[in-house]
Amino acid sequence: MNVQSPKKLLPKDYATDQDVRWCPGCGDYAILRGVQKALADMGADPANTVFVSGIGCAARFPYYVATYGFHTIHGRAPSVATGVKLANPNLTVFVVGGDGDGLSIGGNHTMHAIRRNIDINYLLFNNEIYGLTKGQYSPTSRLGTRSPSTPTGSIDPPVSALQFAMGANARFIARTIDRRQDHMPAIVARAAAHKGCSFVEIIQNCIVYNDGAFDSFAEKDVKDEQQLELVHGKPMLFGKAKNKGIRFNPKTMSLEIVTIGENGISAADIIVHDETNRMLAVMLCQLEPPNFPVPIGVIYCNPAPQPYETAVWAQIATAKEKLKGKPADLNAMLRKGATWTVAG
Amino acid sequence: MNVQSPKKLLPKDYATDQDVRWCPGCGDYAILRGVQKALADMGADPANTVFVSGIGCAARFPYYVATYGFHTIHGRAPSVATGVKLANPNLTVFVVGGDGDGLSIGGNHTMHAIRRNIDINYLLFNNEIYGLTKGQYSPTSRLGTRSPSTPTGSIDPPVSALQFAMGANARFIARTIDRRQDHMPAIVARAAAHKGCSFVEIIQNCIVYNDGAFDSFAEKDVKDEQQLELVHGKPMLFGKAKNKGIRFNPKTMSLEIVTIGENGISAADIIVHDETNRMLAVMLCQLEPPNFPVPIGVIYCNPAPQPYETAVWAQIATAKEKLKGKPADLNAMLRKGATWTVAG
Amino acid sequence: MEGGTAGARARGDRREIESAVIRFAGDSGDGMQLTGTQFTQATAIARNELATFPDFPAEIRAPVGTTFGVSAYQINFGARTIKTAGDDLDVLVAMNPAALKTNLKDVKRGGLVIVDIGEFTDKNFRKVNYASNPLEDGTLDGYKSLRIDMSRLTLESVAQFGLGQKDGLRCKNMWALGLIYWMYGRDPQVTVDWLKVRFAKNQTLADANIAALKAGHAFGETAEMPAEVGQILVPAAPIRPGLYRALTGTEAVAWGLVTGAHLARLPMVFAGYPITPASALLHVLAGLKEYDVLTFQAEDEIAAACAAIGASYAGALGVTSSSGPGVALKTEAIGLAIATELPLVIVNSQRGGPSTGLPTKTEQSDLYQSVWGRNADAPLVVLAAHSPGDAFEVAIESVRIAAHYMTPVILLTDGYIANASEPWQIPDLSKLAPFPVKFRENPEGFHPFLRDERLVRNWAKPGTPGLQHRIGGIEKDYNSGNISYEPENHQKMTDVRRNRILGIAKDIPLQKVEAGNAKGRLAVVGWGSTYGPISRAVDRCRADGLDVSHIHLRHIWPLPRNLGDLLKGFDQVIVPEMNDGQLVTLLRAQYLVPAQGLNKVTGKPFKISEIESAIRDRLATRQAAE
Amino acid sequence: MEGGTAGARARGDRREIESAVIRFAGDSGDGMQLTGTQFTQATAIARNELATFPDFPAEIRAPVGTTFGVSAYQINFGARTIKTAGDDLDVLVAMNPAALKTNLKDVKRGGLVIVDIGEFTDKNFRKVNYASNPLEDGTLDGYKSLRIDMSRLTLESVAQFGLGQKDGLRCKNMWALGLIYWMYGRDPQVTVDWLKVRFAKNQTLADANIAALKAGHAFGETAEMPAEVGQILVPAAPIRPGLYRALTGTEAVAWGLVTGAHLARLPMVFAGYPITPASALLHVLAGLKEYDVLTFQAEDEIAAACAAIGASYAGALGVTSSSGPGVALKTEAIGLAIATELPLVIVNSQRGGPSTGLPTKTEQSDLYQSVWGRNADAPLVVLAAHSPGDAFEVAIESVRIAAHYMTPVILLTDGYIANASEPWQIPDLSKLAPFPVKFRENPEGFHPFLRDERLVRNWAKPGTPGLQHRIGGIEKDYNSGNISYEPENHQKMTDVRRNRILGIAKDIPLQKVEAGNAKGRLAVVGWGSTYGPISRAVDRCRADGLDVSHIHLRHIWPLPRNLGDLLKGFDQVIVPEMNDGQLVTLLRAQYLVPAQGLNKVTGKPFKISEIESAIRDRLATRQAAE
Ligand SMILES: Cc1ncc(C[n+]2csc(CCOP(=O)(O)OP(=O)(O)O)c2C)c(N)n1
Ligand SMILES: Cc1ncc(C[n+]2csc(CCOP(=O)(O)OP(=O)(O)O)c2C)c(N)n1
Ligand code: SF4
Ligand code: SF4
Ligand SMILES: [Mg+2]
Ligand SMILES: [Mg+2]
Repeated sequence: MNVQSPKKLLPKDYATDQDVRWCPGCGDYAILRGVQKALADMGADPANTVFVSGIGCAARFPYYVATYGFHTIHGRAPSVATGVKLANPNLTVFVVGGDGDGLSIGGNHTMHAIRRNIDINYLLFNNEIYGLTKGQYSPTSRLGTRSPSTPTGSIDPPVSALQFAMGANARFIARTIDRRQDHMPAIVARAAAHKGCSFVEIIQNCIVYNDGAFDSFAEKDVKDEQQLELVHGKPMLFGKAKNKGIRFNPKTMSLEIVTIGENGISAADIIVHDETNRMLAVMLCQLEPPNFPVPIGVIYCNPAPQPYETAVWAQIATAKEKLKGKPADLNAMLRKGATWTVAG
Repeated sequence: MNVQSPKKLLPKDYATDQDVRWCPGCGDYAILRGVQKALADMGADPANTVFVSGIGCAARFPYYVATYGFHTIHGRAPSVATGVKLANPNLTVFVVGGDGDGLSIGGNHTMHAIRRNIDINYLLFNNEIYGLTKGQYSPTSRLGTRSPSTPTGSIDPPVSALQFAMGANARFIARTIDRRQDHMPAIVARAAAHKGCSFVEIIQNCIVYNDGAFDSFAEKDVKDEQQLELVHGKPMLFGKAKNKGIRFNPKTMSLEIVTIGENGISAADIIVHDETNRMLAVMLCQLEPPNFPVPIGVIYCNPAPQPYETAVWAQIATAKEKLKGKPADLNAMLRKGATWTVAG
Repeated sequence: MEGGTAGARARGDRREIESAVIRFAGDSGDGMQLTGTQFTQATAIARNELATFPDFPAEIRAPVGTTFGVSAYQINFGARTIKTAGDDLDVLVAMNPAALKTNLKDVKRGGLVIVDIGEFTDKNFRKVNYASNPLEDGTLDGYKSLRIDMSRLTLESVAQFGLGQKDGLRCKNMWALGLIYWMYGRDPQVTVDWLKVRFAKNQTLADANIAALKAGHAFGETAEMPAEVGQILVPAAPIRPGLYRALTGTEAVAWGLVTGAHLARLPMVFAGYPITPASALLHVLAGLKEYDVLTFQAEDEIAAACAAIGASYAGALGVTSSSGPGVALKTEAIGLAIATELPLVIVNSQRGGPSTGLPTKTEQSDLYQSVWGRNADAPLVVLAAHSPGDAFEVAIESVRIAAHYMTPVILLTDGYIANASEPWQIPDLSKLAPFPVKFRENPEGFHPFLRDERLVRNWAKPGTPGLQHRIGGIEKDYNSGNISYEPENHQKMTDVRRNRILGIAKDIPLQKVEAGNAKGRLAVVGWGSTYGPISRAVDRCRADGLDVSHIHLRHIWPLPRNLGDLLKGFDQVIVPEMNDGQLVTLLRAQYLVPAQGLNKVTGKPFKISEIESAIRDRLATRQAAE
Repeated sequence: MEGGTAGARARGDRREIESAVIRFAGDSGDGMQLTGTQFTQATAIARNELATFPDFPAEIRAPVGTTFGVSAYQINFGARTIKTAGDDLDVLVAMNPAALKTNLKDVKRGGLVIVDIGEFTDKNFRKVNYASNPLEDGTLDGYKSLRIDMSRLTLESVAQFGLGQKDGLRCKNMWALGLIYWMYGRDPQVTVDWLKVRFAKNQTLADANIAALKAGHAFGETAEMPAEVGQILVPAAPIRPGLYRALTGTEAVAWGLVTGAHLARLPMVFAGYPITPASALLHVLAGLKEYDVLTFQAEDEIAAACAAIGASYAGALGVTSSSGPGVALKTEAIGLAIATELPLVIVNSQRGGPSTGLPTKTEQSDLYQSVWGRNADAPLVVLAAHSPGDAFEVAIESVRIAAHYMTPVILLTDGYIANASEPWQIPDLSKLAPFPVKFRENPEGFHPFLRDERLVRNWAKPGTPGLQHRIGGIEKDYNSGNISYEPENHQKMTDVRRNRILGIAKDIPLQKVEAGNAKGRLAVVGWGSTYGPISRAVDRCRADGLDVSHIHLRHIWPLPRNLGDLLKGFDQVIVPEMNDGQLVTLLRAQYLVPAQGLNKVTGKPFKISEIESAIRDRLATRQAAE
């Protein structure tokens, strides 16, 4: 990553002159703010930063960020981003897309970008609905969702973005929330700093077609009780009084909520978050409301020795060693293998 | 499922008159045998059974099974099968495909069939290579695989079929091996009996392009030591002397190998396999050679109250209740909502 | 004149005119689509002929007051046959400066502009880059205008219900509708009834909206209106008696498919993936479960097409739908349906392209894709609907052909047809002749590619004892249906695939001439939603004695048997299309007629005048040259 | 006669003939492709002109001895220009009954059949449904035959190396090759050298194969051969002096792309997904990393196309490749490249369809898909290569056009060209003029859709300071590159997209006539791999004094400027295609010339005789009618 910019830019320096065309009150505005702040905090060089998106409300994002940007086609942003990053590994590449874009039509590319571990930063705006096409249910919509295409309620169990990413062998997963401006920039910056594919689910309210879907945990007044803010090396405590915590129950092999001071529970019983523990990450991904607080923060971070594109370029470099520093000779390419001369 | 056939059929009754066109020695022959045996054991009614496949060597399978069959296009078999099952839920529907078919081009459909929980039985023949197109590496090929498209070795970490399926919220996953004719039929039958999407990885040797890839655990002489045969309610023991076992280490939150009688380990330390424990299943999927024996058998089975197509048809039935048993009146359909009469 | 006020004369208090074109335009939050729909309904009940053109913004909800957030609904209604939504506006209702800015250019000189001056604020001017107040800076010179503070008057009318300012202002559209009802002598009762149903769960909102509607109406009656506004009468048209409803193209296709499936005695499995403007078809069908319709929202278009194919294999009628980019994704799957000879209906609601293009705008640029857009020699059937009413019939025909010829059928509509609504005389479906499909049941001598004299293979569905068979995308032996790599067999199968489709031409009507003679100086050949403007333009020219005929194709492939001869009977052929020239290519290639394109690619339907002047040009040039 | 023995006369011991056609056919495990390649090599060194046709079975390794497991390699070589692999066989080498059964029909009457009688066993007859021994039941009546127990002789020749029976028999192909080398007076040394390299890691195998080769050769020298077999001389052709190699179409495209990218001064990112017969291009390029080629095996064709587009956006040359079904999947992505005006080369190695069709057989049925197979008005450039040597040039031209006109270019080859190999005079690339791309660097006045006089937009790559910009698939404002839903702008952009592509016609050569006059009675218009048979057929007819010309298109879209006039200069135009009539549609639509198709869809190339007789028919019919 090569993001140092000569002069210190402010979040507003990452805004374009284009009218922002989301519905008033859409959670995307907050995410735009959070990401612009992250870029400023990281000192991202706009000339070396690229936002690639698919199609959807979320996917309009690149138009509003004063870096390079490519608004592609539905579901294919990870593939386009892969091409960008392969061609020029010096660029910092973000992918932005909705839950439909990234997990419905684009699920396969998301999966392969993750398992291939190419160094792109996937920001998945999950509003659990198709916004742009006016409100059909999405693969993350909860069972029973009534929508224009499911007038009597959806019947297919949703996919969990983060469990899916773990199944695809992710090495960096995180979650944040549109309303958590205090939380989002750091998470986005962590994702960008991670070498390899990073996958960040950003909970986003669609005020028009799925308003309030996340209020039970995302709203200010409930967040202390309903969000589990994970920090590496810190115990998993939550609640206003920070007296509730997560404990591992080896019998059921699952996580459970305990209260410090009750039933003999002490601080020592609470799991200390370890970003590098894959099993723990899988379990954390399974914590869902209403029974559990929603984990946010960096859930898993375990970089591979090198991301995909580094290995690709290393193979090219190795091949070039044959040339011993000389430029490639195309004539030699054509003359490899058996040739014969027809005399004049 | 409706598979009872009036007269008892033998495995050979499930063979067609077509020449089998796999390479001599291909693991697919063994799988064909195993599946035909499973069909006979289940008493599957050929007229009510459908095999749907994509493209690949594995995908030739339907031509050789004397049921209904549809050899479709690369990667799309789960989608075609979904249509078949939706149209006629009484059919027993199998999907057959290779690792490329199911996890490369078709990964998304595989994922959605699984999470949607439609009652199809996915048999994924994993030979960790593209057979039909002559040996390119696949998404399950191990790092460093040299193939025509990766002459200096593959550099993208593979995806694990079963971990992927778990990430997609599978409710039935299992694994068996081409060479385990004693094991395969029962697993296939279990998958067929499961209501909802069942996903079975079948380890398959491609004698031409990836010969021996699985010998380290699949060959007869090593199987006792290198395969962990899971049976619900039975302790996870393996080894010739059945004295090795799998224990859970709560500190690292991971599974480890122990030997009964050594270091104070007793039978009580060994995990008893519980098919319904999701966390356990996730951990079992992560056991890989050479450090662990390869788990085979039904790893996870936890049926939902109803598969997808049942819910679909239930909604239709509910809608029909409006008709109170009368046939649908199309004239009424056209006359719903505001109408007006222009008098003569 | 279509969309004109020709023939206006006074009758009683009301000025009588033959037809009028009105456009309601406002912010997407202003409810213009509802307003338009209501006015359409009331107008239909008043027995005018009519056509409509809803025009949505691309954004879900753009920021209030911006030009790109303007939503509009246009209606053309008259005392005689109406075939288009009208070229130019007699009346524009502009609920804010953005609506004025984006729509004023379409108002005819001397037309009436009605504005809500409550929204004409400096802040709103800035949002649309109006340097000064357009009501005062001469922008409206040459137009009549009615400037009313609808915002304030609406708030006053609903004050009693204790709504907040925001909710109160939401009733503004009803106030405006009331006023227009007054102008055109419409009975507001239809809207009152509708509001009661719509807000059945919120009495206050129902009451407030009704109050606003009545207030607008009353304003017309009581306020001192400028003389030139006054009340207008568009007399009833000579409409055939019967039961009517408003019909959109989307409903028409949905109901046509359901009807076709019933006539074929097939259950229907509809698999789609949302995309503008096709999604609405999925929505409508999702609500028709009791009619043996199973709907499935797939993870993408490929899965949708494949699920539909799987359903057809299993003995249902598989249907899938999308618009251009989505149909592109289905291409490979359609090839499978062609190779396996399975029925499949693919509805393409065309939109502006290429790529994401202009998703909310109309275009008819997927003809190439439909006829030729596949790898290999892969013939199928292409049909096009020209209006909502026509779409109902074409959908039935699509099902008939797909099911009886074991072939994919692409049914082309477009964003305009999908959204437009027209009054429709509701047919009595019990009078339609069924065309039941006969599945193969006899195992004797069966193989899956056994054909009848039309070259159509037999359809055997899984579950049938004794008919177990395997099909797939690899070439099949003509005589056994097994895989075959034999050279001669491949030629034979290619011939069969081609000839089976071409043979359908024997089973479709000869091409008729919509208007004009079957021979002559100029034929205007159209397809799809250009029907309205072509038809009116040809009528007008013929009324002036010009020798021009209108031919409109429903069957794009195979083409009607007589089409070549028909076209050769004309000195000139022009082909108006909302694309860069696609049908014209097909006709030239097929018949070697020197057909010329008349192309418009703006995301908007043709104006009558555009086609009319092209006709006059061609005839004049030719005359001059002769 | 091409593929004939006309001109045979005795010279010394050897019978001299002008040309010969030999086919090696055997089980896929028999190594027939290697045998053919080696013979080709030796023949080229002997200075014959030649062309080849490898024909693989669809299965990887079908069970031994089955007809569907037969693999064949055909070579036509001569003392004069050779343009096809030959119509009928002079010699068939059939290593087993299956090979005899599937190939005998192609041997000319009186031709020579060489069989390994060691494989002519009852068991093997049963596998191919031979009721009796074809060597004895009259099947070979009318052919010369040479019946040798090659299996036994091979085993004897390698006995000393202690190989097992199975490995020993693997050397059979070398034994057969030795015999053929003897027949045609080839020097086996080239194969000896090659075997040493190939089996460098296994000396025993190298020695055994060399021994078998030599034994076969010696058998010819020492055994009593029937007189009619004897030794044959095909004299050297008048070949231009220089350095040569064997070139397959796949290598040609790979090296042409690399060369083009170097001339454009662009790094290349090639993203593909395996599919027959396109995969080989990925394989070759994967081995060229040191030439600034990055290869990427994507998860599917869509991802591959999109990655290539992303690479082009980032300033590399994005290339993707597939065959028909895979290109179908790329359709939507290609639309994005069109809308965003990015360079992209799409190589389509065509194969038999529809759907999975005949994957290992050749066909040229993706012309429709290439020219018209997209939603919306979506013009791009289509080029076709007609032989391996030509493919090298066309690949360079594809890169030049893509990079300099910011457009996707589809390069069509087919299974035949991809696999066929021909001797190729290796060019000196240092003599080619580079055509470096200039990226935009100046931020002054920049926007991404600024255009030059050719309507080509400027290319600014991420990483360039000050040129940050956003592009996408939505319609763009002509003047700013920002999103625009303006009707008139959409028309303008549609015009620009069309005219930019049509304008390329100014920058390509005028269409030349390959053979014959520029006006006349009959033009045979071809494209792609039909070049050989058309060329020979036209030559033969012209030699007989017939007035026929050969026109062969490299530029399918846009078409060369003069093509219309050229075609209008002929009384008749026929268009031979290995499809059901695709280019013919394009030509008829464009020029209204009454071109007629000559179509063959069998998965096999045209025979010269097929085209020749069509030419004679046309000229005769017309004559009769005149
Ligand atoms: C190929 C294709 N299929 C379908 C669409 C229509 N489409 C656009 S966005 C979208 C889904 C939007 O949902 P999501 O990705 O969750 O984004 P959101 O709008 O909710 O931010 C769909 C189905 C399209 N543009 N292209
Ligand atoms: C759309 C499309 N892309 C690519 C191919 C070529 N293709 C056929 S099978 C295959 C992969 C085979 O691998 P796998 O699925 O693992 O099956 P196997 O042959 O190993 O059993 C590929 C790439 C195709 N037929 N269609
Ligand atoms: S529809 Fe929903 S997601 Fe889209 S812009 Fe509006 S509020 Fe945001
Ligand atoms: S290539 Fe491999 S997988 Fe395919 S048939 Fe041969 S051995 Fe089996
Ligand atoms: Mg969404
Ligand atoms: Mg495989």
